[in-house]
Amino acid sequence: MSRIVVHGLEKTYGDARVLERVNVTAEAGEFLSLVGASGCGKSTFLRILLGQEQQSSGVVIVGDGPIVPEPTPQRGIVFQRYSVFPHLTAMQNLLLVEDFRSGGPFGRVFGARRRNARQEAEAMLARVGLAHARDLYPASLSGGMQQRLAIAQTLLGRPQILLLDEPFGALDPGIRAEMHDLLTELWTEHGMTVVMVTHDIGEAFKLGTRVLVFDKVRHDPQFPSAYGATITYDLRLDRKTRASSHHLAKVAAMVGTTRPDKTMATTAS
Amino acid sequence: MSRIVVHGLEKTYGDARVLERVNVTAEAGEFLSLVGASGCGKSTFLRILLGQEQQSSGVVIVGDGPIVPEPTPQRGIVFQRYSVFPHLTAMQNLLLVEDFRSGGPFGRVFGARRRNARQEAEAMLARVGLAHARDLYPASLSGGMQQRLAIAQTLLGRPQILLLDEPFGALDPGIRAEMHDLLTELWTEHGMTVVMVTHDIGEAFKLGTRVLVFDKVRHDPQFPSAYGATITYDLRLDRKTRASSHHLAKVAAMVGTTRPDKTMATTAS
Amino acid sequence: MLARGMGARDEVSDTGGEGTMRPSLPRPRVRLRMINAKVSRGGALFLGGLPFLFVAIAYLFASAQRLAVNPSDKLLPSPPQMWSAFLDLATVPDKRSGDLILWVDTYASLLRLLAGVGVATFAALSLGIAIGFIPRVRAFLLPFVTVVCVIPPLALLPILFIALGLGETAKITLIALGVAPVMVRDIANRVMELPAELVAKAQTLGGNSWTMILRLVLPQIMPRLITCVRLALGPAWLFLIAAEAIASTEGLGYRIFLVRRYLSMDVILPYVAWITLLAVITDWLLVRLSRAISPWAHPLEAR
Amino acid sequence: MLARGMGARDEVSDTGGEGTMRPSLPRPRVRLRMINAKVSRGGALFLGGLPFLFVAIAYLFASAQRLAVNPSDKLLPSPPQMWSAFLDLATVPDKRSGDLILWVDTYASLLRLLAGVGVATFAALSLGIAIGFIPRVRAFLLPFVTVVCVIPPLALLPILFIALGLGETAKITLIALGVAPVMVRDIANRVMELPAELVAKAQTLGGNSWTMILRLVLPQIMPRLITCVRLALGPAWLFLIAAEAIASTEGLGYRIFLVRRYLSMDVILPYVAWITLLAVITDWLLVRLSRAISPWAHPLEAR
Amino acid sequence: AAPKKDFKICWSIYVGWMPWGYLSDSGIMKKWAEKNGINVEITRINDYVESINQYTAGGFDGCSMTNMDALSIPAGGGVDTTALIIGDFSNGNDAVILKDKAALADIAGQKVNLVELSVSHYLLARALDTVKLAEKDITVVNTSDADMVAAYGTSDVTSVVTWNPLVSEIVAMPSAHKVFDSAQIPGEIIDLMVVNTETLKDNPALGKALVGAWYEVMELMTSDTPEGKAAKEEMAKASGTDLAGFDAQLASTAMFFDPAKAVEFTNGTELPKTMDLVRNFLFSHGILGTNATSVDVVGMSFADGSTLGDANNVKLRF
Ligand SMILES: Nc1ncnc2c1ncn2[C@@H]1O[C@H](COP(=O)(O)OP(=O)(O)OP(=O)(O)O)[C@@H](O)[C@H]1O
Ligand SMILES: Nc1ncnc2c1ncn2[C@@H]1O[C@H](COP(=O)(O)OP(=O)(O)OP(=O)(O)O)[C@@H](O)[C@H]1O
Ligand SMILES: [Mg+2]
Ligand SMILES: [Mg+2]
Repeated sequence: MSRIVVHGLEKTYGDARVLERVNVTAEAGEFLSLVGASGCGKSTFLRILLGQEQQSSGVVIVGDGPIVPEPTPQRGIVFQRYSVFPHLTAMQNLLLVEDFRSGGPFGRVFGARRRNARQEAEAMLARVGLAHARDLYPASLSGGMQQRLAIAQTLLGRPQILLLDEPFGALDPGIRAEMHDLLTELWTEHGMTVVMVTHDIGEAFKLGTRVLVFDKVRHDPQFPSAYGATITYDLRLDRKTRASSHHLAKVAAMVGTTRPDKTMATTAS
Repeated sequence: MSRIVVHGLEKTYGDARVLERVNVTAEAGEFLSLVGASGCGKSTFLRILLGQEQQSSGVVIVGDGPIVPEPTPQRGIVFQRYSVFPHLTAMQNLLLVEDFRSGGPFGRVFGARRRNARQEAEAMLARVGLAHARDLYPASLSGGMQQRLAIAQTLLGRPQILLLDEPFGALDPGIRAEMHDLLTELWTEHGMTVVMVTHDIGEAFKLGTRVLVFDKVRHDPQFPSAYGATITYDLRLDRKTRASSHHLAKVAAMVGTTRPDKTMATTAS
Repeated sequence: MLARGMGARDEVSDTGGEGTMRPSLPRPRVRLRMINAKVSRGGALFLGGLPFLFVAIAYLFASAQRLAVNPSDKLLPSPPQMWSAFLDLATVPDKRSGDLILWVDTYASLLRLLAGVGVATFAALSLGIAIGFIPRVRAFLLPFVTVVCVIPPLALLPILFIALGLGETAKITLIALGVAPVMVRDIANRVMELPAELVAKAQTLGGNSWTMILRLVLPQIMPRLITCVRLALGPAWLFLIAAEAIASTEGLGYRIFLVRRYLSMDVILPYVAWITLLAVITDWLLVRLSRAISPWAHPLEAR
Repeated sequence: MLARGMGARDEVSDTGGEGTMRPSLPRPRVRLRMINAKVSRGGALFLGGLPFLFVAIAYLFASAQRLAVNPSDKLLPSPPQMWSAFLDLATVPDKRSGDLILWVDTYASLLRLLAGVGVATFAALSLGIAIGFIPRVRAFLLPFVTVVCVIPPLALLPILFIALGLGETAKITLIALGVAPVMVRDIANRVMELPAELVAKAQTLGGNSWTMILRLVLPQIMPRLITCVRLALGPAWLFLIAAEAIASTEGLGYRIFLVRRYLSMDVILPYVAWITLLAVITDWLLVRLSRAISPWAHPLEAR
Repeated sequence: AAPKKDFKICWSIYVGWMPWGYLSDSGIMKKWAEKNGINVEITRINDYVESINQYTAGGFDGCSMTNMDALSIPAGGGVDTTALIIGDFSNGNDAVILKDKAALADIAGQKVNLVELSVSHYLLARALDTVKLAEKDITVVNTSDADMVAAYGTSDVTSVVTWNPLVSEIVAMPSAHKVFDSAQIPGEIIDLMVVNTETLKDNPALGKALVGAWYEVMELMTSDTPEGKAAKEEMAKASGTDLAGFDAQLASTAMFFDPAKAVEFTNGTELPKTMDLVRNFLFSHGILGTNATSVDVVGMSFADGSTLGDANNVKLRF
């Protein structure tokens, strides 16, 4: 139902090819960690899965059929640049989820349903550590707080497919760990399919059931944007590989070694 | 000259107290790493040092006298939400630095000076791995690329005091390491004072000469915003402490353990 | 370029106690960059009053000069002349109808203005959002609105009056037609400028076109709509005056038009001042409204 | 609510070869949410044409009906009547002056319009930026501009004449005074909306008030300024016509007012259409200009 | 047109038409309408041109206008129009005024501000004839009547042609010299109440009611009673002046207070001659309809049954 099949995906912007020959199949319930050099096209890939942008060619199947080329409640997203609704307080941002879900003519739920939604929202606010910021507008929240709010909002939507673009980048280690727990919990509970972009290889291995590396295989030094990135490494994690520092080091070494205008050799930090 | 003295700093927004009794003295050439829970006021502290916001009370001395309450070229900043000028291409964004510096009536430099600026900008673009994106507008850059551009721009400005707010959060490990090198290089070269906020404790220890932890010491469960955060830990790093995993674990444990609506114990990931 | 002595905000007393927003030490006497030098409340009042003062003085001077040459000059009457004419209109019942002319005029005009701008605002809101948000409606209506926007309504007055009669409908329609197209285009532009991410996100949360309009577009566009109305009020008064000049028996514009033939500036100028006062009050009320409806768009601490 | 058959963009051929932008498999026949259903070029042309078609048909119908009752009815002339009247004005030299009236009128009006809008644009740019960017100038001028914005310029015409005479200066001034205040306020608003971070950053890079205006504010405000001019053109035509109605010997507005004296809608309507055409062309040119000057504000792939 | 009961008449402010406002306000119209079993609604339209346009477009059954405008707008527009009441002719109400010059001949080479194609324009043409000048010897600047007084105050303006009450406003200024006025072409600028011929034919009651009410007011105005004075005072007030000012304007207006005088004027031989002058003026300025190929396109008929112009297209009847 929430299976994702991508075949021969290609994405170009004008002359520049960003993605090419991307093939990947994810079964329902998988947790894909995407890593890759900055600017290689990970966000673009997520935007295509979201339906916000359309592939230039190739097939994308989500669930039972070709992807609906628009965002739907089936797929939830946390953007790289945290985006919450600036005209609503933290609490209202979360209540909005139930309001939208109801689809009623007033775009708002009432009575018992609203009370339930409020309780749920309160609980979620507490879980992401924003209970005290309930009535603040996003403009008064710190970067990390906005990001947590965005995550909470998306999780409340209970999508079958969850798309996360560097969701924990702006969080301190303590809260990040809590958010990891929260995400894992909801993922086991609801069995959704997760696609997460991250730059933290440890995080990729800790949370994912599979780690995908995006990178360029072909290269034209004259015209760096002639070729796009594709999936160069696809590692299924079980309990053993997850713990293996060998794999971790391997992936870490892969990331950031094929920048188009690479001038020096790098190692992972 | 680029000394920073903060004494009894306090910052409130309406009723909410964000920072209180912050005291810190940094000699010229120090590299301060700031860590602390999300939403505790690190960005606010940087904004005050920048002069974009004013403290509610307390003294801030930068260089020889009280801080000029407006941003000046003396202090450079990289914002948490990467901000480059959307109407300029990557290259133009960098050239703008020399144009502004010249302060001429046309806001632009000409002739040999422009050629020099262009060379310098080219070099900087290559160093942050954006040479191929020279002529793209920020809207066409990925998150990480925009962030690198913002860093490059700020570094080109050669400030005496460099304020960095989670500058490397959106970068992949490879590029992040390169940027670490770049920053360290420029820092040793120009001897500027750096204040960097980060959530990566490793990074804080790797780059800083001193690690500061922001946290709340007083706490009112009824009204969490009654008390603000202050500096709870101030660690000077020499070659020995820098390597000490004991200190690192200690700081990691401190961060994220005093969230106002804390419900569970956390450990650093 | 800077008025000296205006940078005096650093002279705050240094007695500010604990918890006050003021710094507890005197601020350095620095000269801030022009764009950062904030203006105190008193300074703002003083500076803001200057241009008015200047105009007033220029008027008094010119008026005195003209009246010295020709004591019955009508173009620039002296303030007492204007005041007495205004007082007459405001307090002395008209001989024929027994009405207090100023108030009758004001009431009639404000009603028309309210109706006209109300209709235009409603059109701007509904059409603007539809055009800005729904590509098909945009394809359907934007070219038409763009073209209508540039047709000078005054040129089509005869058709308008014949189609709608000479009554209130025609006047209100003229005002609405006069200001609506610009408002529609402006709102449509703003809706199109809404961040694509927010719209995508709303859809992933289950928003459909209608609920997104209700919960996302409408509240976000509200402050702009109010600004739009504020900007439209100027042209709206213009159209009101034009409409009243053609056919009506009361109204501020009617009165101005009536006495314009006789160059009765002693009536026209107070009327213009009165219109200005009414408009400024409306403007102020709209700003308050915007703050009340959309507190998020007006952060406490402005830059 | 959706026009059936308009969602046909999924019927692209599936022969698209390598490297083409089209998907190589036929897209699913899904019914997209209204806000996402894009309109093809042809569809846009068709939909956009509909309202015009509708108005044209309504006109033809009403005109035919009136002409059936009174064959020399002047209110809604038939298209051939209008065409011949228009052609006369465009190609037959005037008996009295020997001029080709249409072109003389157009030239005179466009010149005035250009001058008036040019002055207003310049004022909007300089004052708008100063008010929006420099708090002291804001305190000094914003109240005044706000008040001036709502003074109906037509009411003050007599004073304007006496001060400036009846010549071109007065007309250009009327146009400029009519459209500038709204533009100034709009630009000032936009400047105030510039992200505070960008301004702070520019200062850390050594920007002073002047260079920031040149390199940050001006280019960022440019697309808005052009939009502003586009929105102002409607009112500008209005003021042009009003100005030309007052005292002139040629101009599009002059002609319209002149022939209004004998209800020559067969001249007025083509003139209005001509004005509309000129305005639409100007609008289109301005959009092109905006794309040329500020490519960053018009990304290739619109949402 | 089928017989109907409700009629709409419009008028605009001018000294000769002020009685229309009075007879509507005072109830005289209502009285006469009821007497004839109909309703008549009288509307004042501030803008003279707009009132004629509204009448021509069919929005009103009757309207006050001058003989020239009656010929050019409704008649030229194919609306068969009957001059029901000839109220007065201008006898000094319209004038050519020069600034700092005392002789009409000095107008040569000047810019003349006037409402183009109005009776002022006609007056100017007639005035120029008397000093052997032609329109090409001067430059006509179209100036809106609402701004005429203000325009005269500017230094650009050296000569104007206009009507009352603007004439008296302008002449009151020290520099102004009246060099020609309508008293020198008496009977050529005629103020009428015109009604749609067809409506009138099908509803004679309308004519009776209007004429009855009009002449009742005429009688009232000439009577030396307090009521008469009050009536004139109200008209004065409505036209924005006082009794003295109104009387001054009346003095330069040849009102036909006596219906017999009006009939005599209508039957006179001068009227066709005047109308011939008028239609030639209109034709030469291209106002007799855009498809007018000769002065004869629009026909006029007179009280004695004679016609002028196309007898098959009679659109203006006296
Ligand atoms: N304009 C404002 N009005 C009210 N409260 C504000 C405002 N700006 C910031 N705050 C509050 O100040 C606190 C500190 O914000 P700040 O952005 O400095 O946090 P931070 O330490 O940078 O967090 P993060 O690591 O998430 O970026 C937050 O709790 C926030 O809610
Ligand atoms: N609208 C656009 N026009 C042209 N190029 C674009 C556009 N959007 C993205 N790109 C290009 O596509 C490439 C991939 O961008 P994307 O945002 O997907 O990278 P990313 O992998 O998410 O990087 P990061 O880790 O830095 O977020 C970049 O090189 C960028 O320049
Ligand atoms: Mg990305
Ligand atoms: Mg922060």
